[in-house]
Amino acid sequence: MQVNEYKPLIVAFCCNWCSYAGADLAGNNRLNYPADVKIIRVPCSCRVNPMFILRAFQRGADGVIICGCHPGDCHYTSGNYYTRRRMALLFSMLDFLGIERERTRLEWVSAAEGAKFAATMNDFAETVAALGENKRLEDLRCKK
Amino acid sequence: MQKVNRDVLLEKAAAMLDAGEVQAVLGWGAGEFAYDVTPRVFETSDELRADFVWNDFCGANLSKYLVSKTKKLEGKLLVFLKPCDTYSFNQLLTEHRFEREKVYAVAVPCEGMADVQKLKALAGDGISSIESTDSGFSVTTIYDDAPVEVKGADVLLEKCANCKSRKHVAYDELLGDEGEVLDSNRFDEVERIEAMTSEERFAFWQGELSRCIRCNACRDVCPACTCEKCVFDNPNSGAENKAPTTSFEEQMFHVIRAFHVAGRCTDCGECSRVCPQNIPLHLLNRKFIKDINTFYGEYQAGAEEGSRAPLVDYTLEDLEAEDVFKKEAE
Amino acid sequence: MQRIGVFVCWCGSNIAGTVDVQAVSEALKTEPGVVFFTNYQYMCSQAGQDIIIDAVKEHNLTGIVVCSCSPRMHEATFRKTAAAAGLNPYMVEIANIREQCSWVHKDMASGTEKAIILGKAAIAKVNLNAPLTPGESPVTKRALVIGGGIAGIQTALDIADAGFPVDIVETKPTIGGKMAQLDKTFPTLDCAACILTPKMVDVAQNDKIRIFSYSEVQEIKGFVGNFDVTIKKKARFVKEEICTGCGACVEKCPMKKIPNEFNLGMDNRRAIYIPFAQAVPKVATIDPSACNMLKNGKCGVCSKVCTAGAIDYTQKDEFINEKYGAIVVATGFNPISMDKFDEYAYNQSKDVITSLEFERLTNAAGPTQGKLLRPSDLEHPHTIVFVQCVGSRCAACAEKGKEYCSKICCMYTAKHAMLVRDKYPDTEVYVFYIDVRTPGKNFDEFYRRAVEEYGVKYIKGMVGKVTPEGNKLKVRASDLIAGKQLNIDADLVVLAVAIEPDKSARPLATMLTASMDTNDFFTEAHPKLRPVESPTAGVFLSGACQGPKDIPETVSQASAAASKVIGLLVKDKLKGNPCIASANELMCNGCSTCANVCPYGAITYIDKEFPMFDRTMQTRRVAQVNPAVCQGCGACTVACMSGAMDLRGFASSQIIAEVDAICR
Amino acid sequence: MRKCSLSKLTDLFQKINESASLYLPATDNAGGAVYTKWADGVEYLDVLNTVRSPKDFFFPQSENLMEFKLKGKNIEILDIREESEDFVIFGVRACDVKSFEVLDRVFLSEPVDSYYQNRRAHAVIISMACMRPADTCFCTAFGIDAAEPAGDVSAWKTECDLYLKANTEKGAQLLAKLSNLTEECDDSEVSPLQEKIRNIMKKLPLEGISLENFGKGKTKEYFDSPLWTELSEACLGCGTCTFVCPTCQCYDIKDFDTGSGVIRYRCWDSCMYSDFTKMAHGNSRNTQVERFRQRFMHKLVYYPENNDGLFSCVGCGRCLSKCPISMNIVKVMKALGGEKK
Repeated sequence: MQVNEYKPLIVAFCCNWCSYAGADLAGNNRLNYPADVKIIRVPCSCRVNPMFILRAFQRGADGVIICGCHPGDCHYTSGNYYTRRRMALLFSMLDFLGIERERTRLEWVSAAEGAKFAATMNDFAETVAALGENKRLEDLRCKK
Repeated sequence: MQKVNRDVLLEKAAAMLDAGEVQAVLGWGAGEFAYDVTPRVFETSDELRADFVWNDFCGANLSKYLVSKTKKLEGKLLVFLKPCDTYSFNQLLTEHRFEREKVYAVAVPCEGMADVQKLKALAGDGISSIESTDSGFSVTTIYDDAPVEVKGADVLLEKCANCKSRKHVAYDELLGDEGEVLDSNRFDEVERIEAMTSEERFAFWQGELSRCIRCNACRDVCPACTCEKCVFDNPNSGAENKAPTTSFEEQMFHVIRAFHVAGRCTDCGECSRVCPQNIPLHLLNRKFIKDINTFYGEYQAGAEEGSRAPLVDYTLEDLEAEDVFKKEAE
Repeated sequence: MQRIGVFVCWCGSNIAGTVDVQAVSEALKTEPGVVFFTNYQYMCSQAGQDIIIDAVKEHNLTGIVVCSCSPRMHEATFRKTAAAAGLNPYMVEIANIREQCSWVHKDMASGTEKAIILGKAAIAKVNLNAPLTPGESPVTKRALVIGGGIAGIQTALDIADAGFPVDIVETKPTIGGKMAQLDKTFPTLDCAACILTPKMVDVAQNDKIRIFSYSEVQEIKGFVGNFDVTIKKKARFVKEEICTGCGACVEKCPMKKIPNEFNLGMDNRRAIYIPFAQAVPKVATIDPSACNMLKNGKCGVCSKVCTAGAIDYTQKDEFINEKYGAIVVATGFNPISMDKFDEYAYNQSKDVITSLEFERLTNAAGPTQGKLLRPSDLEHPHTIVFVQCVGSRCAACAEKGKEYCSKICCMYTAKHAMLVRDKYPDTEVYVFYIDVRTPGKNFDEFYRRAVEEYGVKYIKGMVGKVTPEGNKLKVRASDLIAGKQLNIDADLVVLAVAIEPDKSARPLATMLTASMDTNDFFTEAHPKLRPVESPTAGVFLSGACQGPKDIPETVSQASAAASKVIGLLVKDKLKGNPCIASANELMCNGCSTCANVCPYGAITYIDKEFPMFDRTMQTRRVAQVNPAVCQGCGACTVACMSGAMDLRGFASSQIIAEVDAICR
Repeated sequence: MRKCSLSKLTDLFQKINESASLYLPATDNAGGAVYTKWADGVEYLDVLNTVRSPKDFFFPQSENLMEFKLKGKNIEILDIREESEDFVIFGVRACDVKSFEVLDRVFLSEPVDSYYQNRRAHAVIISMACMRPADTCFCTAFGIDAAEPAGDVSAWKTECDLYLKANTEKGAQLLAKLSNLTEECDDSEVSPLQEKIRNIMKKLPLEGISLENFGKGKTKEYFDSPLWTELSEACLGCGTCTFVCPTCQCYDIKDFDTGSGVIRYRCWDSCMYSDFTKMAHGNSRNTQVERFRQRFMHKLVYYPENNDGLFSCVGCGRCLSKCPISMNIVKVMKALGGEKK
């Protein structure tokens, strides 16, 4: 095993009702994904403020993924619809500023989709790892 | 250049002040030079006659002042609004930022406002007088005896060069003729940047944003930024920051500010007009406007009072975030 | 600064197998605020919980971090533990090091490293936790049911049976709704009136139930447990409490040519009328648009013949204010308008009728006393064509029809066809359909009987055009299976018209701040798990206002809604979820952005005075979150530009602290 | 006095840059000028004002003061100060040179600001006389002679030559290094130039500004003036004037949590900001009128009161051209009676 292998840091915001439960199910089924993925539980994907996402990048995250209930399944009826608009616009803006578009992602993962959760995290971690370290949205003061 | 004369505005305001129909008038006041016009509240017709200005340098959008000024008055405040200002006026009303009944809005047609910097670049420094002519300006400097003729079209403010509308969308009274919503090329520059590679875009914005000195002029002049307390001034917000300490802080400030006004920004262009570092901040706002139009259908903030901003709305069939770039590619 | 205890669970080998629990607890002990740390085999066991309780007492802990399984598993357990130790239950945070760590990562090194980071994030969050107490609000023990059809009736009866007073508001002069207009019901073919009218009588006789017929809901304020409702009781010009329903006035009324709504205009009623014999309340109503006395003061016959003296031409609309703890919406449905469907010649020929009109035609109390006669010439029809999916499943014709399936048409058309063949075996009956949908108990059997026993001719295909010609209706249709065009000379064409929510639903939804879908059906709080609740707390859905339904489904949903209402009304006080939004008034702009995204209508605005630095007072519009209504999704917190709106339990500062800890 | 042909300007810069980093006004690619580290290809831009003043060299917008490292529950304090390298600033206008004097009074009085002192000690300033002053210039009012700029070395530029005159020991040492590229000439060679500049200054529109009514002892006269309300009416409360000002020297000290420690840094602050000097009890000046008054009273009354009559404005005119609403010190001075009789 290589010692200095680059490990991306990935922050995953998961809504309590679907995606967090989906992540739990992935656990129940012992489905592997990289330990680089760290989950933060939020009540609904619509709780995720763009400021949190930028904050994660500032502090050294290499990728940020937001997971919520599938459209139509939001525990709060409409939260994920707002998330969808907010993130579509935010991601487009980050791309406009020249930030790699692959560093951010929005996925719908239901409580029954443990396999999808694991697959999504594997894919995202791989994508981010291929990009390498986040340089464009980093804050040098936070480098170790 | 302006079709409606200063005296028309002056007499309107003076008459209403004298008749007690309004308590004060929010307009533009004379400065040291022709070009350094300052927004001002006039309380008597004498003050108006002495200092009221309506010329080609009245770029300032007065609508934001209504938030604070109407609260200080018992009676009505007369405000002069250019077409683009009326959009901000509506947006502020939609967000309940002032009471409509405390304002008497007088709409003034606008032929575009001049950018002093552009004017100086063409006419030179040391300006001693500026005369408006039919086609532009006749500028005299202390260095030349003969005045320099400058075409008005060459020195328009960016927001006027890409004017979106000459139509007033809200007023109590209109002076002069009503204009129309225009087909502008305001998204051209956004498209030019979109066409760049990711690396080029990053370099472009690093170059622009690195000039930022965080004077907050863009925010403080913005009619959509009327927060009682801005997140960037609030130590508890997690975003507070006073200086562009690192390039991240520059990005953070401008992305979040643009996001906060997304769907609410009327594209009045004040941010870019006041930026002491000439950062094209309006491009960030226009990027959001363009995306909103592309993703969710045409929407012009402020065009209609009470309209629902796209970020507080949704449809079941909305574009998925992952399809954003496919849509843009179309 | 908090005094935090960290408790790392082994979960037997579930966690300890892949995570070095000793290393985790050692690593976390130097985190800010941590004053106690330990690890144990099963934190959730009584012995494990005792460790926590003892530690809280011994070390004066103010916050607890349990590194264990998912909070979805044991958060509630450890909150109770905290409470048992005398701590606020919301001072507990869980680091999920089982489902999201030990079970998904194979090697000890990375599992341990990640568990430490997750622990740090939980510590960072709990450092910012504040004790939370669920808000309490009283419950008015009375329910309001809007709509007096079978849905409303069933809901009201069930609630009343549980001992709570219920008011029914019905716009028509009588309760009964659509079911009262039906003849027989599928799949049992029992007579609608025979099963409905006893229930209507039950309602009338139940002393817990008040009926506001010929009334509308005017205004709704308040929130779950505390709705404040204004009901407009329209003037019916008859004193309800005096009228005996004898009908003498109706008989003598000279205005005879008023289209009878109950029979869908297929016969006439008088200006003073009782909709049908079993109406509840059985009192007369004067139609002010038809009554001569009310229009020009000439007549007064009804007043003269009324021995009880119930007629009152001066009656005015009356407004009643009442408080309710829960509101049930049961506004039902209507067939859509046929105005835009020229191809079926509905407006050209009296003999093209809707299925609901057909119900009246076959009903013994209907315009033909139950004899099946053509409306145009009162002749017995020999060839009848039933057309299904008229305006339903009509993706291409959204501007006139509906995209959805109206669900009930297949079954009632089978019923109609069967009844015709049963009573009039000489009649030829065609049914044109796209698909026949018969999911339901005994439904498919019922349909097959229509085909197999009664010889109804089912043809897969759509009717293209109906053309009245002489006393016949030329029906041009396609038979998709045979692959040919059909031309049928019909005597009667019956359209299974799509149904849509009642028009009163949309304004009502606005008053209730309840959400609707694009078809104006009320949305459920959750399509699977909370199908009879609206997302707006305290508002429940009964019957077809939520989506097309047949009678058995409607009744079961009505009872389900009633049970939810009862569950609410038995409580003396409502305890809310304490993890809700709240607005910092000093930073609030009053811009309404948050209210725009709130799915529950939990946010209202007040004008509030604030002292200014120049010693004046300034009035500003500020948001107020109703703690009884807010569900804590957090949509408002992101919509709010100034950050005035925050979410307790998931505060921005807490989430940022977690982000920071993870990215450290 | 030394003189150098403009054709040899690049060589001159090259030479200076050999011994110390050279900074000079160059294009900011946005219509303005910014002090840029010279390298081959960087062209000197002879504009009147850079957008940001050269105060940045000594008092940058933000700078780290010290760091704290967290080791377990222990905190370690790190002194991160480093000795500055020598550097040369070329093309500083007379007004901006004067601004250093204003800053020095603040930062070099006891207790001395070691961060500022360190950089100040390592800088050599080459000033530049103003050939084309603008309508916004009013340095004369502060006794500044645009024709005779101060600094370690004074410079004058004509169509073909650059004249250099050392004013200090540091300046002389620098000029000595450049002797191969320059030739000796008489001071009188720049006299016609100076004459011309002084004549232009008299023609400027703001020539009439007078300081007679300001300075020491004027607090009571102006503090309660009703004019402040009117003058500050349109002020947005942004920091543009303070941040482009060469003499504004207020700063805030803040801590940044890096995740593994804390960086204590200071950054420019503006008395126009609502959270300026916020303390535990709140703010000392709660309304924009008070904040606005503070800025101008400080420049025109308080500072001279405490600094032997030296004003804390040098008439560079940056705030005149940059204020979003065109309110500025000249308008304030005129309103308060600051015009020559």
